[in-house]
Amino acid sequence: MVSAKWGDILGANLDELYREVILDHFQNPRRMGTLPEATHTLGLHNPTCGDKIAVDLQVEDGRVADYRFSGHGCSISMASASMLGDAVVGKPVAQATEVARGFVDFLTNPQSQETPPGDLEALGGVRKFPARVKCATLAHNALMEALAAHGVHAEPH
Amino acid sequence: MVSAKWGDILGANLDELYREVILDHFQNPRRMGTLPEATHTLGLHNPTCGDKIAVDLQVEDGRVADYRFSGHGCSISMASASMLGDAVVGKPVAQATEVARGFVDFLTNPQSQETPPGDLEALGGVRKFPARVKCATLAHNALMEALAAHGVHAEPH
Amino acid sequence: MSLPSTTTAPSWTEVAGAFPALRQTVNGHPLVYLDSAATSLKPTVVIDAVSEYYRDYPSNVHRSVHTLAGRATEAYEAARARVAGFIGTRAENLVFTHGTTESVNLVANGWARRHLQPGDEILLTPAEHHSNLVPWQQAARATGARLVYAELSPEGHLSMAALRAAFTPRTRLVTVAHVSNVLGTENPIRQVVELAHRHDAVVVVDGAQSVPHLPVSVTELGVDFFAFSGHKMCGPTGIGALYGRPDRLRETDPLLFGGEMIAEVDRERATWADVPYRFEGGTPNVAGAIGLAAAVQFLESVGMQRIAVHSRELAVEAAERLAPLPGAAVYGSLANRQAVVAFNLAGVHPHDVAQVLDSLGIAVRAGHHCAQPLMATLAIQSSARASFYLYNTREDVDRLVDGLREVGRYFGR
Amino acid sequence: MSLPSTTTAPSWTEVAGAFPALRQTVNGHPLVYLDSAATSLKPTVVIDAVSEYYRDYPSNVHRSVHTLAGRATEAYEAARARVAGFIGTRAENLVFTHGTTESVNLVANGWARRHLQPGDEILLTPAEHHSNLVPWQQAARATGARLVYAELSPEGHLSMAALRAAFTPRTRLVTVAHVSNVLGTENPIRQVVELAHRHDAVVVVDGAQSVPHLPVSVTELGVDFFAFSGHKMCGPTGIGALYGRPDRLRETDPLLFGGEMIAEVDRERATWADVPYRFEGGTPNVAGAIGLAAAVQFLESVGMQRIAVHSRELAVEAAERLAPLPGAAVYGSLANRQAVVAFNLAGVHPHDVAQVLDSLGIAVRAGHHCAQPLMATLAIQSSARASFYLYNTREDVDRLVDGLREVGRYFGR
Ligand SMILES: Cc1ncc(COP(=O)(O)O)c(C=O)c1O
Ligand SMILES: Cc1ncc(COP(=O)(O)O)c(C=O)c1O
Repeated sequence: MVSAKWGDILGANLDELYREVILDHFQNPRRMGTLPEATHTLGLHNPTCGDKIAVDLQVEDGRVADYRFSGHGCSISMASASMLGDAVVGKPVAQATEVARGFVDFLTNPQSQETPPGDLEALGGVRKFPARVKCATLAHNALMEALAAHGVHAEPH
Repeated sequence: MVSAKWGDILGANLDELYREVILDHFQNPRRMGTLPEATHTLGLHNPTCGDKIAVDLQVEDGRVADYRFSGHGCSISMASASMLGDAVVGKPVAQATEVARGFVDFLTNPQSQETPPGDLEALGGVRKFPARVKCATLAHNALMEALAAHGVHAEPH
Repeated sequence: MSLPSTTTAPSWTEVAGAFPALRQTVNGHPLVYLDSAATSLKPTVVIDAVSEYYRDYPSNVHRSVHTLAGRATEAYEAARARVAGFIGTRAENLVFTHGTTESVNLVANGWARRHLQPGDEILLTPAEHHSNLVPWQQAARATGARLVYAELSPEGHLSMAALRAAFTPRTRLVTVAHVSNVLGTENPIRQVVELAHRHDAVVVVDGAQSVPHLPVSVTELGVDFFAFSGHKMCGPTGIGALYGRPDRLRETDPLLFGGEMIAEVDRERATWADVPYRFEGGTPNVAGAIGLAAAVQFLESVGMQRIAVHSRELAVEAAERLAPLPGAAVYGSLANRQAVVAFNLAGVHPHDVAQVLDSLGIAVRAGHHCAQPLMATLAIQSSARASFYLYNTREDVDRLVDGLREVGRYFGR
Repeated sequence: MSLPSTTTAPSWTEVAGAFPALRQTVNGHPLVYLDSAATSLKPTVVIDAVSEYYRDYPSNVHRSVHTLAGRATEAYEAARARVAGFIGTRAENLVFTHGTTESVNLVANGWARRHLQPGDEILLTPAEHHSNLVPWQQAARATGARLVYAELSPEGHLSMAALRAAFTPRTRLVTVAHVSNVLGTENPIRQVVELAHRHDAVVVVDGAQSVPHLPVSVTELGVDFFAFSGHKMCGPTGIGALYGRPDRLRETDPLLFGGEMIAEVDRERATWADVPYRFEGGTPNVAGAIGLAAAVQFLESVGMQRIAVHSRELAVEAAERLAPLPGAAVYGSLANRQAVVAFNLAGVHPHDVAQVLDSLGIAVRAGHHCAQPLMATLAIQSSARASFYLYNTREDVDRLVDGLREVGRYFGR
């Protein structure tokens, strides 16, 4: 009975963070794995939990031809990495970097004007849970660092 | 007029610490100097103020034949060093150590049963001024350490 | 709000009533605080002792003859004596530091770097907190000594057999947590000391998780060094202590130079003040020391024996009730544990577990708990952790168990 | 009791009213507190900020996803940003330490030991506080570098000519107090930096006595490292900070290992978290940081420019009125000083001066002020010292001068 009473508040509270589309990406992640032919690859970890997410990119003719991510993380970090792939595959590298930068800005800058593309916008609830921002931005930071290491710089981080 | 008002309280308050006999020893210290023929000598300093008092002893036939102190210090440390000389010259070394130990106990142990010999008792007011205990015991500790270094031990300190 | 000053110990309801943080709701629910292993809540008497210092006699210590300074110095030194007494030693053997981490670093720098030779061995377990591991890695690197690990038993406990087997003629120092902050294991320090001293090895104990929970006497344990933190035992942040056996302290170099830790200084060199002052460079955390003494007094008024039984009972009950939940893994032995229960639910990341629990007003920690080598040994990345203390109740365990059912439901949908 | 929230700055009476310690009598007299250079009094807003943390959200930072931890983390990082802003820099360049002493030790260990070679020179003055001297003696001993002193001018000031003359091609590091805690001298840091940087030397500034009193911008000063303490600027004990230029911080090794300063740890080695976190090993003084931010906000509401003028005026007036007293010696320049006046009365030991003043409710410090080499340079053993701050008044100067007349009378009888 106690948990019945909690049920309502639980839903009201958490569903802002854990939107259906996030849980879907978490349970059915897209592009999970590695690229044997990756041109860019970088792993980052979240020092609080020890989670690590690595991003593999295959850049061809200045475009992100393919994307994979690997590692383990919480629902937020996995879903975010999964969504990021949808948002960058096929894009010119500068635009891919811009997606990642814009998403980090969207979550960390209260004055942000950004609207992240595709499913990423569903992660907006993370703004109310500052402890989870690191989770949500892990793959994005990895992608930016991977590309920056080859000359496509985003903002310093 | 302000200082006139203060005057009363000043007297009531401070005279417990600065008894006449103490100011007399401070202004006319006994046995100040060094002993060229000292058998025992030891300097100690008070880390708070950098003051240093050195005690020279001349022990003959197991007695403190002579005593001198040197250095600089506040009225309390100088007076105490001066009084200590009066109290130990002529005494067997064990008794001299006992004077110093008893005096330290008198000032630092609330249950102390000690009554220091001679003018030293006038330093009893120091008990109400804990910050000055180090000053009052400097020469006494030096004497104990000097004698202990030659086998006459007081309590560990 | 202080405890009623009766001669009988306060009830648990009275105890919990002394902690103002519990008088709040979190996300609409009365707070259940199960993160005391990270830091404990503070009773009003501690908060008041700190405020009183700042309000009435906010003076520096050891430095001036004026009245406020005298009062501050007296309170600071009385705090030293009280905290020392709490762990069964005397004031002159107790160094105030800023916490366990600084305490261990002081020994690793000041004692180990001076005494270890290339090839010497530092014996420890894979369950150590980073604060009792990384300083030894650094000391080993600086001296050419090496770390030797005594593996844990299958239940995750320090095994005396493994420890015994790990000793060699080069073992110079053994360091181990008194109580693990993940497994809740209480390690048999007395046996460790006996064994180590037979090999002429020095014993350093990380007491961060034991001093808050168990009656501890460093003298009876016979350890050489013992480190702990105030903030985990109802005390302020930024204060902790190091006990050192008098002979060991005297052969330890200071870590922080400057301020009142000196005897004489000239342009080229300096000599040190007596132990323990030589280890307290700079203006100390005076408010912290005074608050810690108030915390000790509070814990003593409740009774350390009672506290030990209370938090252990709650933790054991929680462990036993969590273990049968679907997909649950509880780390360490079920029954043999102190106040800590680390666990995972299959398919749900600890962050998500903690997040759902938080939405129910239940605070647990999620992460590697500063014990990455232990996580690797357990073959996990991280875990959730519920930790109990004197203000927790059986209802808190109920709420935790119910909450975890909600977690399962939420991520199972 | 907080300051009225008007847009105009509070009057000095309102300012003094914010400090509860002043609402007491000492030995029958209203307290005159002239020992702020040792530690300052605390305004109610600071005491309340500390209590509020302990009462409402006494959680550890950076470690958990639960609500209390989130609130504590946010407050701690907001404190970093505010304290950084106060000295003209950004949060990521500010390391929380336990005080100036730890800050200087961090640079002397973590930067100097890594960068100094045998024969390199560390340039400093004989006026340094032990906390900005002994760490350099130790770094010199460890690296084979040597200390080179630039002598003071006859008035006891840092002389740019002497400093210039002391530079050699081996000068790698210059360290100096921004304001002397004995002479009250404000040293020309911008000129020092310009000179040092022309010689490719790194500049470390001990700001313990400047940050409380002057508007400071480490960016405008151009220093490499800058250390200060919270407890001297209306903040809590056990908290302080180190500013480091980003490139310098990145080339600095940590001093304290363990806790959350790591990135990854395995059994044999560890990697460090980003700057500034890698320098904050162990649970930080969370309450201290939050209280320090409240102190900064309070100081800003009064106005640093006003505070600077106020304390300087009181100190100069005190110096000018003490100098003519029978047997009085005032150290340093009469007119060119910040908030500090060190002095002696012939034939009366500073302890006795302070004792008599204390009996009149006036708190001054007596001793070597952790500056023994300066005492030696001044050819004295110790001195009395009156130091002024925002809550002091001209009546306090009157009481001091009258008090010193009493001292003369008492010891002249
Ligand atoms: C000039 C100066 N430097 C350093 C310090 C040391 O500061 P703390 O004791 O807070 O570490 C002080 C104060 O004691 C000081 O006045
Ligand atoms: C077992 C253990 N050791 C050491 C520490 C470090 O303590 P602190 O962060 O107070 O320095 C902790 C707590 O974080 C701990 O649980």
